[in-house]
Amino acid sequence: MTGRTGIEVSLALSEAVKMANADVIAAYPITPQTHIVEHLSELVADGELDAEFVPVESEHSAMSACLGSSAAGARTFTATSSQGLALMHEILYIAPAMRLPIVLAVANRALSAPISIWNDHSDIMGERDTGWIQLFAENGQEVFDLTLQAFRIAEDPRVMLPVAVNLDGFTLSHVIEPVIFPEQKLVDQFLPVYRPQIRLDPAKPLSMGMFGIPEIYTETKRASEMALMDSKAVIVKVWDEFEALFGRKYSPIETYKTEDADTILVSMGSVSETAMTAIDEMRADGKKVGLVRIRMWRPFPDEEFKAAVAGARVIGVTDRSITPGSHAGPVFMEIRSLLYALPERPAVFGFSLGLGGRDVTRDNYKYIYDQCQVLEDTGQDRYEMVGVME
Amino acid sequence: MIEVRIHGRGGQGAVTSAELMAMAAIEGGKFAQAFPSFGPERRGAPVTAFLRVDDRQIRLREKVYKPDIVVVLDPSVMNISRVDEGLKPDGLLVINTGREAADIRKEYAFKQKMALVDASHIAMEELGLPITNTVMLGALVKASGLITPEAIQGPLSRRFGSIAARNQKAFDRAFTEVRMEG
Amino acid sequence: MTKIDALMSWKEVPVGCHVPEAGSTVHYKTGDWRSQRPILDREKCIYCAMCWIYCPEGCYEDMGPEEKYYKVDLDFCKGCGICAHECPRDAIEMVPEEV
Amino acid sequence: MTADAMIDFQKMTAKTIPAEDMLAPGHRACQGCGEVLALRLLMKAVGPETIAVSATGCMEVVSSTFPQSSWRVPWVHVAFENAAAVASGVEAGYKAMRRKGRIPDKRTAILAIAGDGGTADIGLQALSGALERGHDFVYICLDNEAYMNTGIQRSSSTPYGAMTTTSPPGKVHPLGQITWKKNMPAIAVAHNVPYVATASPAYHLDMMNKIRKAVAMPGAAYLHVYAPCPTGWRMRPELSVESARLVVQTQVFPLYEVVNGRYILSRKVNKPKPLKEYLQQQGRFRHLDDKTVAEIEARLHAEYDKIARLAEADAPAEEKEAKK
Repeated sequence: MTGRTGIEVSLALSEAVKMANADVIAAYPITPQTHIVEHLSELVADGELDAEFVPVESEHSAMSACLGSSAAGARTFTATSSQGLALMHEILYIAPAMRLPIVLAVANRALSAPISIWNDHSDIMGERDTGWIQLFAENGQEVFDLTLQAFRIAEDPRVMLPVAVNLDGFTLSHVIEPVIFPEQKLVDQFLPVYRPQIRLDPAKPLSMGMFGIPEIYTETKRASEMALMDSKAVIVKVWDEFEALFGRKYSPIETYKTEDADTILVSMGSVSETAMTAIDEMRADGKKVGLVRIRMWRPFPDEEFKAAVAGARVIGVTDRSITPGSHAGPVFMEIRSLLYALPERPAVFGFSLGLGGRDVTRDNYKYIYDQCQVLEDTGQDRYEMVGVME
Repeated sequence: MIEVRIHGRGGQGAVTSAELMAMAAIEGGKFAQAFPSFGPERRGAPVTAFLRVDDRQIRLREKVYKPDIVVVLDPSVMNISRVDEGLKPDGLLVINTGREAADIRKEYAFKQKMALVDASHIAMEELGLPITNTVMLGALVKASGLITPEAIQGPLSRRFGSIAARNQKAFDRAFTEVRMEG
Repeated sequence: MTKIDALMSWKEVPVGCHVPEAGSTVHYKTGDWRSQRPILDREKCIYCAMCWIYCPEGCYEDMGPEEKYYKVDLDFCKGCGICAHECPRDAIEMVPEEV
Repeated sequence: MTADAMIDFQKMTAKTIPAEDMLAPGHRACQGCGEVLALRLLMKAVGPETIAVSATGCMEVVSSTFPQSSWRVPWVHVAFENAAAVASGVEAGYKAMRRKGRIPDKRTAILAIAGDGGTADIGLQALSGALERGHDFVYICLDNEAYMNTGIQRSSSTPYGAMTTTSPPGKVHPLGQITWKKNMPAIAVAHNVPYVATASPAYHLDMMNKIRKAVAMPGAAYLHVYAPCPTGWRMRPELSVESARLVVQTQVFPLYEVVNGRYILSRKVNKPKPLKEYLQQQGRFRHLDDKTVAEIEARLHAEYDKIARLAEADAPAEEKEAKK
């Protein structure tokens, strides 16, 4: 597949995995991830992708098989959502600690109960601290691009960490929209064959997954934390290279009409597009409002974020999940604590919206803008769940 | 930007028709978006699908609340929901029906323009099945001019393979037989 | 070369905390776990290899067809007594380590 | 067994046991550990062209305290319940890389190794999945009949009447473990895998040949190995091998193979020794009265007879003929 095509975003993601020439895909079906793995199994069945498709019996085993495959030295992919990601939870921590460059697509979905098949970010926020590089896509093109980039980033010898590519379930995963597919030879140039420096190899036996006594555990955690922090510089370099080859630019933090904005809204994922249209409409009404979109959630790009919001008086952070018991969402907490140390800090307010598939609309963002002004004017500090029926 | 909402029942191809339109528009150099009303609906349940077409990049992930066009694949759906809900006053309804326009307007009190075609009849004759999605696309394309009729050929043949020709014929018949009203 | 003790700067921790040196527990001498040691009576020994087979540590060494016996490596012998118990000729005796 | 696998399989004799150990000394297993003995002999039998995947458990902990490893083959541990799934991934990765010409085209044995808890309890789902998918690997259950690594708690593989820290004989419930040992080999057989076998380290050549056969056999194989635990069983450490012998001689743990669904008894025990001989060495059975011991003995003999009948029914015609 090459050139500009109308395609379902899930299928575009699978095509990226095909163009990346993945060796092993171990996956278990869950809505709304299913179209990704269905298409991959078709590509394998038709011989378009020379890979082993391991139809595991659970997501726990999917991630476990991915660790095995990656440790063996194979380029490895899986995808999941929601409860499936939660079932992987235990194993998710182990992949970055063992420096295994697995690529995981998360078609983001709410967590039970009540069971909900629809989109929000509760699933990935539960895995925030697992040590994975976590990137968010806004549209189909980004899903394709980030998936390709994810392999390149993960396998970079300076990184060697797993990468989660987040795409909103249904809201993005099930949409048909234009995606530009590159030539395979350009992809091969960007993403060479994976040749790990260390792997499970009888010719050079090594042991992985050691027993860590207290004398060493702290140091191992520090080492993997620093690897994650240091990955940012490499990711940015990979994005520069990607831009040079494919002409599309990616940044850890992306801005929209923020230059002269006194109020900045913050969002992540596909609803950022709706937010941008809302910004256009508010700008047309004379409001000085801009949008900051977090593409790189982990490692969190502190400096880039501070630079992006410099000069703003008020910041309204939107979360697609909640942190029960804390009066705050995870993105909001991240940002407020980040900005707290600034000598002249803006007011930061938190809003959660779009939980469990509740439609996120332009009106939501206009409301959030208005609320930011009210809260600041009246000196209140209140976290709000937007649109909840009282 | 033109926004379209397609009403049908699970299994009638509402989603497929939105997809085919989006693919045709994208291949014609436009920007488009097609997506279903996401849910666990099974075969037979009323469903909707959405389509947006524009000349520039579409930055919107909301559902379609104020469509320019409503397409009704299955006339029985009109008895259980207001298919014209949110439809812009200068909008268009494209309806699968063998009935007279005046009849429909009287029964459902639609205020907008209507394009009517007996898609079920055409589908039975051309496809041997009461699946009206490709038929209704013929009517939609003619009534809306969203894409050229030629633009559908590529997406149709890729989607339907060996039965693409029959679908193409069904599309063509609806394109010719659609009745404009108002 | 793998470090023998676990005290190290985080910068020295191998990637993934992997251990590149195969079989490196040979640097960890378990012989000091022992409170009794096996003493072989070579007169009785028939070179049947049961001590070599059944030692959980794998610390018996084949001295070859000339010497015709198996020698225990006291660096690793934990003094479990399986060799003595399994010896078909009662050629091995467990004696207490001197206190 | 397919003809090809038969050709590859070279039977090991007392004279051909390799000198090299794939599991180095310096591991931290208890004195007299029968599990590490079984593991050492199994690894010796498979040799260096092997990748081992361990579940969390005694064998993992005693062999891998950073910065040292007892393993002389590439080894990976991920978690408790997923050794079979991790091995599935290793196997799939090897298969893909071999097909794509990135690694030499030769057979590498892939082993998943877990205890009875990691197999019969928490790892059962992952094991079932891997056996059903038919990955070319060998799953080894080292069965010491309780959660020894965490301090001797009962598992579904703990035998009836055994005392553990979570099946203590009390004033109201005097028996200890009140459930019968889960029949894991039968569960493996139900997956229609080409090779299932039981083994005991006391019968070391039988055990070493079974792992070699399991590796040679294409597809998934399951090996259930009896692994005496002096610490957990309240037994003198020098008795590990003897208990591994007695368990077979008393018909408690029959040694058999199931090759492509056909049962073969590896060791006929026509005149079983009294169960008491086996039980009395182990403090975990000390609380049992004679009546209970007799009940247990009757049931275990019946279980043995079932296996023996299956083996007899499956025996080739000429063998049956010869018997007459």
